Amino acid sequence: MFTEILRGLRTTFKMMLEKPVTVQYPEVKRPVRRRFKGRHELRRYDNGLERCIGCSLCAAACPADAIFVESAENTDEERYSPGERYASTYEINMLRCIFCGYCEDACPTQAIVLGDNYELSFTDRRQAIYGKEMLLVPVKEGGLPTPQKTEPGKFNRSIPEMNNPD
Amino acid sequence: MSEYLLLRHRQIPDIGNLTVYRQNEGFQAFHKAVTSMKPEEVTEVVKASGLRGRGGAGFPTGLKWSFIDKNKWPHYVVANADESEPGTFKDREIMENNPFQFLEGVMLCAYAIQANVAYIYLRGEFWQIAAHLDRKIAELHSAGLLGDNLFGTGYSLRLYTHLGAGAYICGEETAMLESLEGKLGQPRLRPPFPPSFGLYGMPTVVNNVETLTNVPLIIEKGAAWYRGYGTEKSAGVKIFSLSGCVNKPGNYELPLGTTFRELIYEHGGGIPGGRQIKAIMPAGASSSLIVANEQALDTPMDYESVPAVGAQLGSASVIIIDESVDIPWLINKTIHFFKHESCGKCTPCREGSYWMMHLTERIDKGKATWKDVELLKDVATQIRGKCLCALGEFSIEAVLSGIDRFRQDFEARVGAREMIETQP
Amino acid sequence: MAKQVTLTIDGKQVTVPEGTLIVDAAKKAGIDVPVFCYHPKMEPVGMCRMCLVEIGRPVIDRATGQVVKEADGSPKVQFGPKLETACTTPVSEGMVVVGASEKVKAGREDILEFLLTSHPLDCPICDKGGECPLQDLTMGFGPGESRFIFDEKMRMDKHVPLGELIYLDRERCIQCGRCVRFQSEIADDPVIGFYQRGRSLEIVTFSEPGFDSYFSGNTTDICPVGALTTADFRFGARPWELNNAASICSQCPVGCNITFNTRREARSGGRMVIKRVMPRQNEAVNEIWICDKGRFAYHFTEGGGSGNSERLTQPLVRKNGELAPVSWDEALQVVAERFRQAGSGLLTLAGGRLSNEDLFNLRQLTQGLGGQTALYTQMAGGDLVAQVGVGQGTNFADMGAGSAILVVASDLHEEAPIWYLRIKQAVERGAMLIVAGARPTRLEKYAAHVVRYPYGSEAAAILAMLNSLSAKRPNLPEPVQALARSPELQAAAKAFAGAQNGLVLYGSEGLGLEGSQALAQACANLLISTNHIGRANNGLIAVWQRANEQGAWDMGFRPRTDLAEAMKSARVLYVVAADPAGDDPSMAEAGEFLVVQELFLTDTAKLADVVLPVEAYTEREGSFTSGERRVQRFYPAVPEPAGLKADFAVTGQIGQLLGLDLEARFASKVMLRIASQIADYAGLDYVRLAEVVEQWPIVGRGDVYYGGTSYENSQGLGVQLAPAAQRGAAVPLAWPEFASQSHSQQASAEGLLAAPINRLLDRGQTVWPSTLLHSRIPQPYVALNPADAAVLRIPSGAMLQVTLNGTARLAAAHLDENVPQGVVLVPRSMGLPIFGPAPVEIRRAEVVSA
Amino acid sequence: MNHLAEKYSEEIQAILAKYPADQKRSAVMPLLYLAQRESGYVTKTAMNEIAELLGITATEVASIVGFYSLYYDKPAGKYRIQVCTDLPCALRGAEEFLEKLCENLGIRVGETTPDGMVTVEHVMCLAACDKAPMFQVQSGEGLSYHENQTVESAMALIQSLKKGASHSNKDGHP
Repeated sequence: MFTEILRGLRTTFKMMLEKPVTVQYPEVKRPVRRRFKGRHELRRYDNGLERCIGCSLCAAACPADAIFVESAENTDEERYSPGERYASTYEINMLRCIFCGYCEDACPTQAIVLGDNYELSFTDRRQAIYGKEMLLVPVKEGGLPTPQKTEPGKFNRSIPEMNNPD
Repeated sequence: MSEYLLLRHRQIPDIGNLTVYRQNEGFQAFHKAVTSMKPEEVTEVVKASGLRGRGGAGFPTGLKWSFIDKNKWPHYVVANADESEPGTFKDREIMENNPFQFLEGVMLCAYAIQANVAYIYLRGEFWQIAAHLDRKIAELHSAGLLGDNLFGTGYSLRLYTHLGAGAYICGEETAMLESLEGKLGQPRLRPPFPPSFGLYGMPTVVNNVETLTNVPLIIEKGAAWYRGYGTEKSAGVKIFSLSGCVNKPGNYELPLGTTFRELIYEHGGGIPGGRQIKAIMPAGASSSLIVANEQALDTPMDYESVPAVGAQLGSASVIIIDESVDIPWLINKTIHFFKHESCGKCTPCREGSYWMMHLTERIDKGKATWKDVELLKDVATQIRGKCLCALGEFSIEAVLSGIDRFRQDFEARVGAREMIETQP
Repeated sequence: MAKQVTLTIDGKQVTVPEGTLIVDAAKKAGIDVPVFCYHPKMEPVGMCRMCLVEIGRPVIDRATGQVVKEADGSPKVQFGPKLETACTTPVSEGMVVVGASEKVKAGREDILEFLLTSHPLDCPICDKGGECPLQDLTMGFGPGESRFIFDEKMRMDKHVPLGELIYLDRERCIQCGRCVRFQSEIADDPVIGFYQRGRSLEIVTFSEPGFDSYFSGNTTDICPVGALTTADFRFGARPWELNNAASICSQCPVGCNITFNTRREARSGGRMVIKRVMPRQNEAVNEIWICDKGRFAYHFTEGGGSGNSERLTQPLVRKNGELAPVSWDEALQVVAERFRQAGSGLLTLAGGRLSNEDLFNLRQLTQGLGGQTALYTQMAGGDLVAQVGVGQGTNFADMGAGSAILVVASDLHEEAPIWYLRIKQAVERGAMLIVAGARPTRLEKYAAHVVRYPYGSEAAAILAMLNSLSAKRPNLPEPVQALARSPELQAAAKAFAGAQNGLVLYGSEGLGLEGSQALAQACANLLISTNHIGRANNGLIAVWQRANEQGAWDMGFRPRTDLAEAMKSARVLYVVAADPAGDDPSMAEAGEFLVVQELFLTDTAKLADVVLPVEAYTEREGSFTSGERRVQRFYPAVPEPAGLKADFAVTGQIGQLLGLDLEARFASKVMLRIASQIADYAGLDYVRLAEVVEQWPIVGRGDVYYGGTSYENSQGLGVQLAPAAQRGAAVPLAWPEFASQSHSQQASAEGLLAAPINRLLDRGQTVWPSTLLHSRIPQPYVALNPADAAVLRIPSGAMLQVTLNGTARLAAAHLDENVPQGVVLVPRSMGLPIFGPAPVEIRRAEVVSA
Repeated sequence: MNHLAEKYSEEIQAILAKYPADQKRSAVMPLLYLAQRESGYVTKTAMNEIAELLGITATEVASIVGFYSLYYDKPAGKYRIQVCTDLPCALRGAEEFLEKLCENLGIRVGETTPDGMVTVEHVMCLAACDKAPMFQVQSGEGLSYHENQTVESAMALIQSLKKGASHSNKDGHP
């Protein structure tokens, strides 16, 4: 009987010894879970080219109509992404977004991902519209910013053999 | 063969000379027809003779002529000399050596359907033969056998040669007509058939060289005489083009109904190096592979018996395969041919042959698994019955029969390991 | 009526005319038979094999000829061993078609799998994605997974310009041949073709220039994949993001029904803009086609161009010699005050691109003040078209054997490409075409008779035809008699008179106002005398230079030959949708006060005292009356820009300020007033104009694989007006006055004669802002006969100084053997001031080395 | 100016005479042979000229060039040696023959010898299955068959071709 009670309280006693869980936000930021859906990012390939090909499928999938995409044609002189098409305008209205992640699912190039950032605050409605320059991740080391001047014929396909060109 | 009907140059060496040909009853049939027979009578004699098209389909020739639409004029004759089926080389020998008998056949056909112009469509590679025929045609003009008001009857006839330019598909009659009209050699929809809508939309008879070469003798000696050759349903003689693994390849003019064994061992001199015969393709690359067992060897080569062993007689281009030949290699060869020759008009043939080529290449190179073999069979089956013309339909014959009848060859190619993996 | 045949398709009984193909019969029954290569407007070819179905036919007893019955009395049906193509097989009585069996399902899956073996998986970036037959049919009938190894797919060029307007993606092409067949069968301009064979088959052009056909855009509509795209719309938007609005093309008098596809655009500051123009089905007008001008020359409505093509945004009033922006109230007050003062001194000059509603209000306003109206045009005869125009129910599709079509003084391929197509089709159905012209044109290829006359003898030629028909020969001037002696002309006249139906299209090539009025009268006389009036498919059609010139005539506007003087003497000149000063600097001298109502700051507007900015027709409602007198509605495609008003509203508001009873708010109400005041338009309202009936072939209902991406018409087929002759009014013959000498004879005595011609793509205000088309528009030029050029020592391509109507301009010399000697062809709207036939001086320009 | 029409006016007339007057298009294939004889391949100029002669578009002429394998739109060696390696010939050693021949010439299949004289290609069946290995020689002078060949006989022929000796085969047709 007594042992049963003790066993039942085992977790309680164990937790008594644990450190408190209070996090001193915003000085300390709590790490998010792997599947956390935060602010969107538009990713790049290692060589700096944008993954986004301006297909608008994210916008089509968006249940909140938060995404607006406009596309244009790449040239080898002025290349943003592999293949012919790139997003000349990419906007997400963060006030509309419900962070469902459908855009991520719809993306054929895994360009848009919901990242870790959950610190979204605005003082003006206009600020809630994040443009491409805000969403695009910085160029990693070894990559070049877009637009790039590229070798003719090298990047003439959008997907899928273009997993991570260097 | 005691007497040649088609390859008569083998008995009369100079028959390609107009004087010699005429000394040997040449153009008597034509003269007789034009001066004393009604056009329909000529057709009737050919019908009665039981002559069937020698180009491959075996359609009764006289019947085809009788279908000609008499409400639309002018009529045309087009002689199909686009001999391109791998393993076929009979028309060439006729045209090179016995040209007048062929030309007389064309002329008789033209008279029978009252055409005033006939074209001889030769494959482009027969450039020399075309020049040869042009000279012969010029001789006929000089001899008064071609031109206007022949034998004073008011009937006029002109023959022209027309060279193709390297497209197997132009052997298909409607593709040939398109080509002759200066368009891409792509087959037309049928119906309508050429006897009602042919060259330039006019009624047209298209016949193979060998078929037409039979006609002069039929008109001259009668239908009954011709029926004396061959079998009940497959009357007459046929030139068998024998090639592949055989000691004496070549053309053999034999009555229809001669057995494979006789052709291969008596006439063809057997298999080189005393090797075993493995398979027979009786109709060139378009043919199914027959397993060359005793039963197959004893099969008479005629339009009815060959299907019983799982193939068609077609143009009787008999390719002999011996035991040293690997069937996946052979299939890869034929598929490359069909892929190269597909005109691209209909989807199954255009895409199917391209896909099959990838598969046969992988199998031939030993890079395939059994799944690929099964896929190949699936793809081939998928093509069947869906093509616009016979090219696509024929392209799969060797594939399907090869996989079914020579499974062990494929098994050897893909290796035993994958076999086990795919066991259910 | 053709014999009817009853058959069963998937258990459904269908009755269709004999000769119908199974695929069409199924479509009529609402059953989908998927197709790629088949198109209802073209001959079947049976290439793609997608439409495979099982077909059973009743067994006929050879002995009795009767249908063999089953035990239960139903006819015995025998199915073939193979699947058959529904697109090539005509229906027959008692036929049973099965499209829903496992065998058919497997067959379709097989074909799709084949097609997909070489198709790239780039739907995300493909412009066709979302309205793609291959995508749709793969979803509906395709295999679930791919068995073809991706790496073995063919790699081909993805960016092949076939011409300036059409791009080809070789990988996406499925070799259905629709584009090639369209160009050879329908457009008869086979400049694209197949190259290579088998799997290597590809679309190419070897022509120079490349794919430069006036109908090229249509190939992108019927392409069942994204292989052909237009340079204009490439990557412009995804189809599902587009809104659509029904409209009427404003580029020529054919009145093609179109749909504007619009979308919000970041580049334009987030405004709604037109992304592309698509054909909208109207089988009586344009079927499902439009020409490239209609498809690509819409950019003027955006005003995105530079210089004169920038759109006006607010009213301007001249203050201290400068045009300054003011409020609408101020501008309208100024204008109203001036108009009041002017009274009968008001001259309203309107252009033919205005809608009926605009023109009606302009006429009401001007008449209310006692002023005068004038139509700014170089072609006349609209009054005669109202009398003897084509009868109600006219449809080129009904013309075939028994119909005679006479085209005079018009190069239809250039001036009204869709009429060119439709006449070509009519000829193919057996109609008899007569082309009368001073030089060879493309349409002559189909003509049974060609009547050649010297420039200036247009009306004479038609009168000569009439003259050759009647036994009594009035004493006609020599040129007419000379022409009447031509056997070709006599044969043509006889054929025309003898035909069951007779139709005349007259144009303005080589003609000005007087000449075209005389020609119209001559044509009317011919039609009246041969009794080709007052019935459907009979009568007169004017090939106007602008979309709504017929509407302007109907609203009471008339051109005037003394326009320059009238403009100068007017106390107030009110110019709407016209730019006389831009066309001819000598017209710049206007009267005391000039009000210009425009889209752009044109040369005339720059001279104005008040400039009133208006909405483009894409921003508002209205109606146009086509050359066939079909009144058709257009709808707003994009929201009206802030601060702009429609033309009729501006006019209406001015009228209201002057105390006149004008409608200024609703176009529909203006139409009601038109209907009550203009007899020909009686009974019309916007509801009637929006009525539709079922059309064949069925297009645009989500099954883009069948007819292409042209739009279904659910917004109105328009109403064709009855001409006076059909309403029972008497139409008397009247004899035009014409010069006793032809112009060229005149000119040869004095020098060279300039004859105006019309080009499809010119430098006009509604074309030039579409920069995409610039590559197809040459520098200003004149064309002359090499013999004349040799005399003047002008080599081909030389720069000339061309002096016309007192104005000297530079133009290149095009040498063309088809130009009659003594004549210099001057294209209209190409920077040279030409209004009608006129003497011209040309000499080589001084070469200024750079 | 139409170069072909000027140079070969008689031949062109003879070709056109073969076909009905309203079916001039039929002459496109013989005219292409004429053009190819002139330049070794069909030039774009020739396509335009033929199009003009027949009243069709250059694209329609080009389609014919593209479809048929005996017309070439690119130049190659003066002599095209085309070895049949189809099934019946391959069964009689045509593939080894081709390989050895190329080895002897120091080129790969499809390539041209450095002197620009000889291009070696493989082709589909030439209807000489009983006389393999065999090849055809195509040049501006025409087309000739060479049957029952060995690498030695082929090399000898190539040598004589290179020397400019006229090549005729046993059939003796010029």
